Amino acid sequence: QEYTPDPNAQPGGMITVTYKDDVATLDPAIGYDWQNWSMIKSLFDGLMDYVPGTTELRPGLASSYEISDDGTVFTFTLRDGVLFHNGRAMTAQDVKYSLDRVTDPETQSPGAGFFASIAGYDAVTNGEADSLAGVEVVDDMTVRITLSRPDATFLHVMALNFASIVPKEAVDEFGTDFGKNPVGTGAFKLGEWTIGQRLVFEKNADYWRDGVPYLDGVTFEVGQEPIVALLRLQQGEVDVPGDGIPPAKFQEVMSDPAQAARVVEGGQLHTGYITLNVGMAPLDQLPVREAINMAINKERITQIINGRAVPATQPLPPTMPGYTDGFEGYAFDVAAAQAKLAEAGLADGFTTELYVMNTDPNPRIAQAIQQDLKAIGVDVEIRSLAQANVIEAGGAGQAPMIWSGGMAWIADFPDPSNFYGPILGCAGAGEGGWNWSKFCNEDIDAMAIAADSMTDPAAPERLEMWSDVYMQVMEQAPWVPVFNEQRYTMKSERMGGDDALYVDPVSIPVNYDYVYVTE
Amino acid sequence: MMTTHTATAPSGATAPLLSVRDMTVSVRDRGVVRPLVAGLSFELYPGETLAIAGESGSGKSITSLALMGLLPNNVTVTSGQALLEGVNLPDLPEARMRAWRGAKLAMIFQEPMTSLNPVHTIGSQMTEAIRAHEAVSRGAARSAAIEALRRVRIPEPERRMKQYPHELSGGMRQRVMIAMALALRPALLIADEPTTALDVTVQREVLDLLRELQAETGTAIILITHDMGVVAESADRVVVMRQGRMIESAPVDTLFTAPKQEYTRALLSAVPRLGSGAARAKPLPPTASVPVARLVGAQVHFDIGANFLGRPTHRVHAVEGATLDIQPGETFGLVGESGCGKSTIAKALVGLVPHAGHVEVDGKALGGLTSLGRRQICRDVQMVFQDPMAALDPRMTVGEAVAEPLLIHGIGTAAERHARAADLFARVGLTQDQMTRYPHEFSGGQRQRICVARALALKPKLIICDESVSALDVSVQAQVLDLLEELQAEMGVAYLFISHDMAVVENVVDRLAVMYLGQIVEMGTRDQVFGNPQHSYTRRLLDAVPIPDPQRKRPPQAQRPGDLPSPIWPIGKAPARVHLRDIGDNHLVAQEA
Amino acid sequence: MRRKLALFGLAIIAVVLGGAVFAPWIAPYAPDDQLFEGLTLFGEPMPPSGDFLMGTDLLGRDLFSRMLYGAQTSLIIGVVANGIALLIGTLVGVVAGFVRGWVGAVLMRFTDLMMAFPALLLAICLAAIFQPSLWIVAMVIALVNWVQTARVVYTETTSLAEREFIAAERTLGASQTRILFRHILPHLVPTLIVWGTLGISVTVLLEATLSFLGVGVQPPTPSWGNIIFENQTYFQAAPWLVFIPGAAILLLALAFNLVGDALRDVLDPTQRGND
Amino acid sequence: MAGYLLRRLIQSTLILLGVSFVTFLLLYVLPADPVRQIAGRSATAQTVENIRAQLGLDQPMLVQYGRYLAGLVQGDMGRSYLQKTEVATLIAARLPASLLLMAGGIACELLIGLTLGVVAAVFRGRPLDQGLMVVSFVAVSAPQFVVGLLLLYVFAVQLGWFPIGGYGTAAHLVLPALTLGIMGSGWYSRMMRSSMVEVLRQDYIRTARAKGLGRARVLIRHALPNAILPIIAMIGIDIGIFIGGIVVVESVFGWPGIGQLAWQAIQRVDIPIIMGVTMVSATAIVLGNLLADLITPLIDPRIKLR
Ligand SMILES: Nc1ncnc2c1ncn2[C@@H]1O[C@H](COP(=O)(O)OP(=O)(O)OP(=O)(O)O)[C@@H](O)[C@H]1O
Ligand SMILES: Nc1ncnc2c1ncn2[C@@H]1O[C@H](COP(=O)(O)OP(=O)(O)OP(=O)(O)O)[C@@H](O)[C@H]1O
Ligand SMILES: [Mg+2]
Ligand SMILES: [Mg+2]
Repeated sequence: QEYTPDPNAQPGGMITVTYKDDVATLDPAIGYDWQNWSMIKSLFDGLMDYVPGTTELRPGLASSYEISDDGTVFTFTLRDGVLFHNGRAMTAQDVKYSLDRVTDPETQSPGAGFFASIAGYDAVTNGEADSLAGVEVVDDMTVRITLSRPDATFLHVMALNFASIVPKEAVDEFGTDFGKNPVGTGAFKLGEWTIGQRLVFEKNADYWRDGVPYLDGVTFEVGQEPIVALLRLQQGEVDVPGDGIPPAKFQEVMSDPAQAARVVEGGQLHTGYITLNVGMAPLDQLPVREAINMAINKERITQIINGRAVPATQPLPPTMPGYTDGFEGYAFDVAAAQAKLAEAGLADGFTTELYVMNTDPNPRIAQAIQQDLKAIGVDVEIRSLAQANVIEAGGAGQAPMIWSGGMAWIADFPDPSNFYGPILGCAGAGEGGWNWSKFCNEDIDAMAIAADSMTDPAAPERLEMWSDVYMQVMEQAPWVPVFNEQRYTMKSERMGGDDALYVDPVSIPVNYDYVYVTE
Repeated sequence: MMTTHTATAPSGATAPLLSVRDMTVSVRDRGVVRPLVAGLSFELYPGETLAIAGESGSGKSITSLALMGLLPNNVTVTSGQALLEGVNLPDLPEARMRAWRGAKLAMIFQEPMTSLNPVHTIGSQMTEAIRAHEAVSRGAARSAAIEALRRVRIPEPERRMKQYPHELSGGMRQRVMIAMALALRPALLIADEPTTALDVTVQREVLDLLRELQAETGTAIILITHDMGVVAESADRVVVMRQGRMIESAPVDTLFTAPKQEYTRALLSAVPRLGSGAARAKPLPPTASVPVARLVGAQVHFDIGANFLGRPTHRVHAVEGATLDIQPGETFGLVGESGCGKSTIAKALVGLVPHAGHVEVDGKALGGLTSLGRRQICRDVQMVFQDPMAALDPRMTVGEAVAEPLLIHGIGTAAERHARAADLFARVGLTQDQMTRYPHEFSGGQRQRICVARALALKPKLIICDESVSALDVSVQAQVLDLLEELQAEMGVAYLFISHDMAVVENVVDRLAVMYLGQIVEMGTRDQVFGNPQHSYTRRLLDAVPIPDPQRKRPPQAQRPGDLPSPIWPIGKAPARVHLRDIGDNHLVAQEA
Repeated sequence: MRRKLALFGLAIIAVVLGGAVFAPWIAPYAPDDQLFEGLTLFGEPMPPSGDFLMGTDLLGRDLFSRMLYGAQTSLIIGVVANGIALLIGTLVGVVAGFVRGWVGAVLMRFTDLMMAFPALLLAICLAAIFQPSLWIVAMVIALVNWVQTARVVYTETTSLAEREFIAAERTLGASQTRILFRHILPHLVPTLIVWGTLGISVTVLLEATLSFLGVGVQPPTPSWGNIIFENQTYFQAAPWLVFIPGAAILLLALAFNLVGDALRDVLDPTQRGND
Repeated sequence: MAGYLLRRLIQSTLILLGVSFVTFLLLYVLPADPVRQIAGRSATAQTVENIRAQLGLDQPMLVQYGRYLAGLVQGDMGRSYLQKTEVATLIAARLPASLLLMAGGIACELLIGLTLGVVAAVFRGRPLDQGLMVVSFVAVSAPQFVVGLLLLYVFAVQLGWFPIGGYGTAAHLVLPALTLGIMGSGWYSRMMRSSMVEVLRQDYIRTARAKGLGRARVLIRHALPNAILPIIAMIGIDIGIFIGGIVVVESVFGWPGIGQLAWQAIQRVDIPIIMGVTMVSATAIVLGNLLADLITPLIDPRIKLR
């Protein structure tokens, strides 16, 4: 289970990574953008961690853990000699503090909900308690966490950034500005942060994992247009363009063997889908939703994004445990789709709206969808809006259809449950929830809860159940799963390390702790 | 200057400084080459003054610009020569011409108000001219400039150097222009209508100055003017131009005593002469029960400056307690130097400025009128502005402009209005086919006649002529004045005639008032005021009038101290009101301290 | 020469207008038809060729057809919205500059307020509050873009109002409206031509910015501006997608300028040939 | 002078107050809920309400506005909803870059625009004039993103004269400032041309030539200051126009200005940041106008501040 680092790896060197958007915060309780996600991962550690380049769990700050038979009590033994960047040794108190902090309503953490299974969570949310009753400090090196219900994904939750361990004194010192002055236990510590320009991570010499990181530091330059970042990469100024290869340059790069050789391709836990609002006529009729599912030409949509995706058949991406192999989904079949519409009494089609976030390539994908639906007589009006407006419309249940791109679901952790709860389950179907199709099926919900109540996340029966859950969901067709995006990371010539590190499913674009430079 | 040269002929011994030989200047207009000045020849000797006189548009300015090499792009010297010290100016390459400009030949332009750059100080504009030609230090140039300013008798030249053009009066600006032109002691100075824009007293000063400086430096001067009085006073020889050709050239005495050409004779006879007014006397119209216009203690103030609350700090007492009335059919004159408030009274009468005190037109008080009443007043009083070009909308044909008052007041159908406009055109001596042209296609005199026609359209009871003839050359001026008189005889309109040209005023008015700093200082019939001027200011005005007779050259007038007294007072303070005393027969005179 | 240029301008306007009006008959394809043969196997757009006169766009649509239909949108934005903005600006500026007193003061303070607004933000908010559609976008652009015109017109009007011929009109008894429309407005024409014609490009591009921000004309409705914006990162890979609509905007603005100059020559007899 | 300044400052404050109110109102009615952005996907209704109450977003609009104003008066622009950082800190970190870019942009557009305008005026009616007219239309019609990338590609990547984006030295400023200035230069060249044509007709230009001054001196010293007067007022207006362009230019060149901040904030309804950026840019515009008005009398002594 432990990872064997690359024997050729050599320490030293700095790399430069670029991003278009500024880094909002490095507070692990707050940060939820895909760009600061991996940065936070390198600055902080949680009790659990993943084997680099894989979706396999491994212990992090916990040297070991025990799970009670009923799966509700987790006892973590902490590693010895783990130091925060400020030099203080980490203890069990810090673990309790960190979990209390992330669930405290004052913190306004967008990840608080992940901890809902810890006993006492509701009391904290309601303001009745200021500390999670389920988290107990047994001794300095032992923490016991009690759940109010079994939660198969709990170890994954403990590997989330939100579960990172932070030192209380640093949080107290900086208060809300902790996000700009992060102090953790990670492989890197924040050196310099010039707002709007760059962040410099420095190697944490006292890192508790021996031998890593290799790099002396990482410079993140923000505010860089992807196309310019690529130009700079070609000039040797940048090592990894964080936003990937811009579509306008993709062919150019891929048709040049020298450059194409430096592109690493891999899967990622992503599904792009269309939500069909089951509460709005005529989408409330199953045949209509099926018809729409059959009408979408997924091959062509993947073509539009330079083929950097594979057509999807179900909510789960293929690399996710619980993925139903061999499921064909709704095949592209215009005639069948028309027949379905006729079955619903809508042979002449109808008019509806498709909401989409306004950043490329999403409006283009929306137009492709529009064209496909037009072929079966469904007239779609596109509403291309800012992210916030789309989310608002989706939450309020006003949007008949939403293309998820841009705001899409990249899994928080590699577990099938992650694609259900808030986006397909009843929990998210209420006013303002993120279940934009407003799909709520009590039976499926019950099955999902049952699956999650199993203790071993990887148990075949559990994965079987999840597979069933998504199959049943697909029968109801509240979504049109369109494609699963592939990751293409480009790197400079001098970058070394296993390819898997460049398409690390949890550390995007690069697992900074394990890559190295060759010069 | 009479000391150095005889007025009859230049001495044959010296070579001419400038000799223009058969010069033709042409314009290229839409591919057609048309001469503006044709076959011009004259000679100018050092220290001599040559006057170029002639009607507007006869090519006077073009000639001077040709000499300076400053012709507009589409205008060129097409044949002939202009030799300055033996060098043909039109052949001179631009670079050498530039070196000569300012140093060898300098020019004073027609408009002192606009000829100085508003954004630079007097000092920098003067030193710049000096340093452009003489390799001297900044300090040396500065002292030379101050010296030049002192020579044109600008008081406190050091301080003026730091001032901007707008801070100086018109007369002072003209003197600065002269100082600038003379600072480099050019051999030739061209003065293009250097005094047209100035009132008589200032005009007098400027002419005196030119003469004096010429005596000092021996500069030759070309003086361009349409004022024969100025010609008579200042020139040694005269060139008369008409329609681009020189029609006569003679020593000044000869020209005035024995003009050869018909046109020259006409020009001379048209010159209004002070003292000739009595000859044209007509009886005073009877005093009517309702005067067409009456002012009683009228005041017009303008607030200027602002403190931090936006409240004004100073007030211009432009008109301070004026009392006068104008009888139907009478011509009432208003004279006084620039800025004394003449135009302001006129504007008060037509409601262009708010006033205090009592102002009535045709028995109706102007204050508190409804808009309908205001429009009625507009039918009764019309105004002919000083600058006809500025008073006409450049984007409207003149026919429309003349018919416009009728349209505004909803008189007649379109056809009737057109007929009436055509009739008016005929009345002012213009043809019907000119009605579709735009103002810029007319000469100054024609434009002024168009304005008169427009004023007549509504058959008003009173027409205000604000400096309406000042800018016109004498022949045209005479035409306009005749026209006004004719119309008065015919329609019985009254005129309020505003001018600083005393000779003209004497010729046309029945009664007049003399204004000084917003107040009337003397008022009476023409004979009373001209025959028996009482107030010192009236006398000074009369003295300043140039006499179109080269035999009667006057000694320079006594210099006035530098600054004019100002009508601007801080808020709360006001000038003392003068008190008018009747010295008999309604001849009112202010008491002087 | 000037007349020839003006005719050239008119011809361009006629072509654009004709293209817009007759788009359904001229366009070889539907503007939103994502043709299968319009993309290469790798999903790249096709360069101009016999099949696709101006090439295809990223979705495989025929650019020529989109340009024709886009002309409709762009004319509405560049001519109608821009025209309305010009009209509002002129009215506000002229009234504020001419009618002094509180009306003028209120108008000018309002203009100052509008000017202090980052126009783009205002446009975004307005367009997000109303559901974006072509006419809403046109309205928003008109509401945002009049401010500068108002300022400039205001300054010019105040100096015009001081001119003597205006005083002369007053003494004739001319009403305020008559002076305003008959005597002041014609003098503003040269300025308005400059602002109006340059404004064409600016508004067409502003519409594109709004589309880009998701508050403009909604896809797949084409407009010259949003064709540029959709494809601007491809200016190297597929230059025709950027430079053809760019040239179209430029030509349209230039054409209006040429016609405007000729118009001014007609309206302004004094300046003829002068400038 | 002091009185004038005071009066103008009071006026400006009122304008800023108006801007803040209108912006606040617009953001209030905007159909997007910042709380959902903050709370994240897995939040319960309870959490959402908690956050709403914490931020005071459950209050009536006027109360919220009042609070905002009260904070603003004390120099507190609030904290970003999503970044949790003080808006003042975020803006302060980025404002200098934006101001620098804006200054550079204005310098470029004036430099290019005025030069082209003067040249066109001098050669009015000739082919060069016509050519420059086309150039100015090209400048106005060119999309900034493309212009920026083109410049970057040619001068930074191909020729290597300038760095490929970034911030810090004067060399970094050139291309972004140029990109920002190109559009404005089209406007300025048109305006400068007409202004210059007018000035070249004036008598004092003839006077200057009659003094024997060189052509360049006449143009630069005598014509330019007069012709530039009507243009100065435009610079104030310009700042407002730039705020839009700056987003694009900053992103192309990786310039750390407030444009990027604003753009991200708008995407995610981070109201405190939007308000902050709006207020800062409105202040810049108002100050720009004031500055223009203060500069005018320095150039033209006839103009008195009133
Ligand atoms: N740039 C030009 N293009 C065409 N015609 C011109 C130009 N400048 C002057 N003219 C014409 O040349 C003639 C002579 O003009 P000029 O200015 O020399 O007259 P002037 O004798 O000085 O008259 P005034 O007394 O009114 O100043 C006029 O008919 C005028 O219309
Ligand atoms: N709108 C105004 N604001 C401030 N001061 C003014 C205004 N109009 C006129 N004045 C001042 O009022 C005084 C009288 O001006 P007015 O125009 O009546 O003089 P004038 O006798 O007609 O002079 P001129 O012979 O030069 O025409 C002058 O000092 C002038 O500067
Ligand atoms: Mg002349
Ligand atoms: Mg006057």
